Amino acid sequence: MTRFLRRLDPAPLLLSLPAGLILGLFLLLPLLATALLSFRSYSLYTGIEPVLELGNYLEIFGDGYFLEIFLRTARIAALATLLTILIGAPEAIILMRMRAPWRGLFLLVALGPLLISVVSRTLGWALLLGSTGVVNTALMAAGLIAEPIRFMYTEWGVTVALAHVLLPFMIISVMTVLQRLDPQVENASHALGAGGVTTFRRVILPQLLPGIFAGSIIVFAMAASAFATPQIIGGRRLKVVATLIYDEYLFSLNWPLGAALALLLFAIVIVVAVGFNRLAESRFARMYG
Amino acid sequence: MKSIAALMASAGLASLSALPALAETIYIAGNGGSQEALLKSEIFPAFTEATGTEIVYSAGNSAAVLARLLAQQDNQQTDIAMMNTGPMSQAIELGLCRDLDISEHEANIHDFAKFDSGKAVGFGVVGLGIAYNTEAFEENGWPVPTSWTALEDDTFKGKMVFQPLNNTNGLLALIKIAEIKGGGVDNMDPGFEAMEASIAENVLSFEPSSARLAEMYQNGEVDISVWSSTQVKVLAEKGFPITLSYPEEGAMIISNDVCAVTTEAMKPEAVEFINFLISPEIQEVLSRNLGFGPTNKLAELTEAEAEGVPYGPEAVDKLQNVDWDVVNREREAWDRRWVREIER
Amino acid sequence: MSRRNGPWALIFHTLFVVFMLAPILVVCVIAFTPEGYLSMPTDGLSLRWFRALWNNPDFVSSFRVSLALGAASASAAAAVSIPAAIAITRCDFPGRGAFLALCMSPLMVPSIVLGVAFLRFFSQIGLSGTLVGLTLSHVILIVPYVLRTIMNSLGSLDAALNNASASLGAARWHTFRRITLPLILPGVASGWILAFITSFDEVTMTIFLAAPETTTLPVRLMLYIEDSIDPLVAAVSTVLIVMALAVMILIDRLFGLDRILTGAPDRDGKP
Amino acid sequence: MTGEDNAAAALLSISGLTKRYGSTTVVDGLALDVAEGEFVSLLGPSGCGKTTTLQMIGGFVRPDGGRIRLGGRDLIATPTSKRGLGMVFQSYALFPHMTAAANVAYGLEVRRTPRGEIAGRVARALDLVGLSAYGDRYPRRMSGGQQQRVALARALVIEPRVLLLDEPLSNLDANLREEMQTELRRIQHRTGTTTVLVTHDQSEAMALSDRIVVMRGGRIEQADTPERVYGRPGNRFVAQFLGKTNLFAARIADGRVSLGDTGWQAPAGAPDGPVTLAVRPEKVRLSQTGLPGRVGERTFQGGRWLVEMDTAHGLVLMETPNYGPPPPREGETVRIGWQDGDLHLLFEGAPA
Repeated sequence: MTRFLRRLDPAPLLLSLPAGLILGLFLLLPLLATALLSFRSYSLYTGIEPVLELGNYLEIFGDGYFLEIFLRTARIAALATLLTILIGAPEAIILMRMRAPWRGLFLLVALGPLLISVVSRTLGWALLLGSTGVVNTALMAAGLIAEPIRFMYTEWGVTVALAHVLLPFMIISVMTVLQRLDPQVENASHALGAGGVTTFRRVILPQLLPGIFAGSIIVFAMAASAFATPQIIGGRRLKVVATLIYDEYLFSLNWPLGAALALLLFAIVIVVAVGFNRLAESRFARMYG
Repeated sequence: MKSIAALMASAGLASLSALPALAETIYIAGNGGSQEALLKSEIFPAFTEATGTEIVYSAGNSAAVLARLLAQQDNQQTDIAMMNTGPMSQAIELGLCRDLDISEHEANIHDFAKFDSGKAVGFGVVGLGIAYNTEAFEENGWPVPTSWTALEDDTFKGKMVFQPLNNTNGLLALIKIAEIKGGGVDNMDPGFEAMEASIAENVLSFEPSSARLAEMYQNGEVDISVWSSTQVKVLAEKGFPITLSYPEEGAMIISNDVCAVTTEAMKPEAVEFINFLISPEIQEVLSRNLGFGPTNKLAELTEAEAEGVPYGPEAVDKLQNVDWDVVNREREAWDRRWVREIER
Repeated sequence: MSRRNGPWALIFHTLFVVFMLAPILVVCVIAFTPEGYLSMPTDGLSLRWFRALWNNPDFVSSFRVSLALGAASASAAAAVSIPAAIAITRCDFPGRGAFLALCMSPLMVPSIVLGVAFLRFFSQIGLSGTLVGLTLSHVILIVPYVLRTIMNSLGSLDAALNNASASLGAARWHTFRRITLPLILPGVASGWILAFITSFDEVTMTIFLAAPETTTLPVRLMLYIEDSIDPLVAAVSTVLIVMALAVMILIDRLFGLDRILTGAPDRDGKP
Repeated sequence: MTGEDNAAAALLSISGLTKRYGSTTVVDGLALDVAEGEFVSLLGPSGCGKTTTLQMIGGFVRPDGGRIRLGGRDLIATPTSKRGLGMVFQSYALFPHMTAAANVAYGLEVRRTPRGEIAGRVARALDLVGLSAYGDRYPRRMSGGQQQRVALARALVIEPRVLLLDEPLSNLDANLREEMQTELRRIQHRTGTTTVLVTHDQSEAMALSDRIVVMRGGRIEQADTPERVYGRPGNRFVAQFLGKTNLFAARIADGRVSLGDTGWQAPAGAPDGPVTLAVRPEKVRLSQTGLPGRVGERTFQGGRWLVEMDTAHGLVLMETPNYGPPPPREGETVRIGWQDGDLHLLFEGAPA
């Protein structure tokens, strides 16, 4: 025993202690407490009762209301992910093909918004696309539309704003892969007789897939749990899981139900991320093993 | 601001300002928007100048205020809560408010502003009806909404806001609709049915924030909503073509109430502030700026100022009240039903 | 990619730039409206909303809270992450993988889940609404970012440097102070900045935790927007955007923005 | 316009080829004809324009002037994908997401070769480079040499009219490189594919090529068979770039070249003035009557010795096979000489 202890280097233990303590105490403990809370019951006049039951989960699964919100959240997240792929992947390629100083400049345009508060960026969309926003006013002034296009409080509105907010992550993810690519590979394809379209489809795209996959996992997870953007654009008319949790916690005060919703959201995000990851690994492992 | 300080001095509040300045801070939770703006720009500075007490205000609608009080119950950080009667009676029932000494003004306070428990007091009443954009109605040749049933008219599809059930405006309107359809607080089914069948279809957004609703009017996103006299007055005074129709089936009354919150260290300054708030002078300030019907009999308004304001017991009596005990008992169930069936 | 962008690519790129910038620019333009409501300034620009902002004690104090919170949590996160990063990259100890997973796990937990978890936890241990509680929650949120940047810069250090220092007779602490720390300092600095920005902009978790006096700027803005969207929020956002731009330029000068954001190990993209 | 006739005979004909980047001219009016089946190397230091030339032939860089013709067809107007050239890249540029066989098959698939035919041709191509057993391997799991072979098979399977090799062996270690040189030569002989190789490695160029084109500053310095380029370098640059060489500053006067007290008959028509004499180290021999020199550093290189000698005309390098008696020791004074035929005259100023 003493020999074992003598052989055990205390340094790593001491070095990892501060971070370990903080994360253990202030991350794991609150999450465990939240898990416990989700099995409590609640009513306005009795408050949170110290029982352990599945009531909240039964309520969530048994109620079409919650199901609809979960489905809507998934739909919005999936569409936002698709949008970021359709916009982000080509743009990443275009950025990589640029020369100095344009590349640096437009990299700033593409990635810089990450440093700007989500609230500000979403506010921009509200100002731009509200029914008296810049776009609607311009379109109506031009006589192209008679009625303002509905954007606020719609799924499309939330989806587009989310895609805008999360695009940088997709671009980063695809660019990271692009940076590792051998530029000659594209030339090789041309030299072998393939045109631009074939080269893109058969050579560039397959190599980008791991980046697109990784980006999709990040974007989907963040879109599914996004709060600020759906709250501002969707309002109360278009609830997603995150805004529902917010309402349960801060308006209805049903913390146990809110906790159950939060844990379900967490679980879904994890399952989708891990599932996607597995899929990606099995698909790309041979290539990069 | 100066004038209020002068008024206070003359209103016998000199005794307050004579107290040793403790530079205590009190925390108030109440509605945002125009009420918050007025409190912060005029009333708080006057009180601070007079007493040395600093005030921190956090805004939220009544439901949010109640939620915050409950959430912080073990470690209460709010000294004063301002809410509508519904949430206020809930707060009292939940023991969130402590006994309130308003003996200074008690004799002059209208009965409708007093609580049986004596734990809260009204500081302004407003009427609830149907607000509409007069210009838009004229342009489109829409009929003036004289009945609550106008909300069911699909002419207004996508042009209407109905405030959600955790907002007193929405709650009272739903009760009224249930009543018209043959129900009432004891039978809300007709109300929910009408809501689901026709009204919800017309609704652009269940917007709880009245400030946000005011903007939606200004943006032209919305032309009709259930709204209160004070909110309409604030917007109309900005020159916006809006008016409030009191439907023929009767308009509803909403009372803005205030209570001193049960805290570990009960600050006397909290009670002082509440008394300050219901003093005639401040009551007049509230009426002039927000269109609150004064709850202090000594508050005097000119005829022009009283325009659209429920001023005096006669005007208030015309407005219909609800049995808050019943409402509060049922409210949780209604809320559930609301979010599931209507606001989804 | 040696090929050039064709005309279609440039059209796509132009649309992309418009898409990315339009919402940001519209905020900045509307902030200068002389009107009392949201409108594009048509006759002249006005600073009235910036004056209103400057005179708004709530936003000003929230700005201070955000600055203090960002600096405190970024520094604390760096303080715990440096030793942790050294332990992970330089030592082989049982549970190393699990420890790394623990440190990175906040990335996996949605902010809203963290928010509700801390809300109850802090109210139970009496930290609710306090700056200490907020700082703790932000440290947890940003540790992964700081740890990753520091680990990257430790990873690019030649491990032989340590051995060289030891062979010259330096104790571990001395080696750390004279060799390792100076060399990873740029990494620590960039991690700190990234953490500060993340903390400064955090809204989803903080909205559950902030008390009136500890309301951060984004939370204040969010709550304000819930109530009303007027030129004042555009002015606040404009200030935030300009600050972000300044930080961006600073980072770009110091480290290269793409390097910080994409985690690319070198400016010219060589791995 | 005399080149026009030659171009007709050549398979690949380049004339006046020019490429500028900003104010730098990278390739400057280059003219070169490559005959069918010929193996030509472009050799030169980095920055000499050899890679740019190859990239212009391949279609990855657009020339600013000149023409490139393949069998009489204008290549510059033809997009890369229609040029029908095979190219092996310095980095191999294998498609990482495809197996070796799929990489080789790619060019055939793009050409819409019938499926049944593809399999056979891929198998033959892999067999040609000795990788029959590796068809289903992904590039990441192959060694550098194997990747190199896949790249070669991929370029050859489309039966290109010209094969372009861009420093194909530079990423391989020394042993493997020699092995691959032999292999490349063997394959080229077997397929008879016209080949243009770019390299900065003189021994590689000499080992592989039918003809070496030495380039500098975007221009051709000399183009000839390896033996002649090495044995009769046209100028000092070529002499020094290909292998080691001894240079002496001499003079021509009255039809005689003189270096110290020694003299030779100058070639007919040689102008009077300074001239550089060049002699390869392996042509330098110990002699009874030659130039006296003091032995300096001796370096043993296994198969041969390199001996430095200090003489009246500067440092002279002698290379002698490791055969027979060892070379003189350091500090000894000896005499060295060479046959007159091994001495070359380079007419361009004094040696540096």
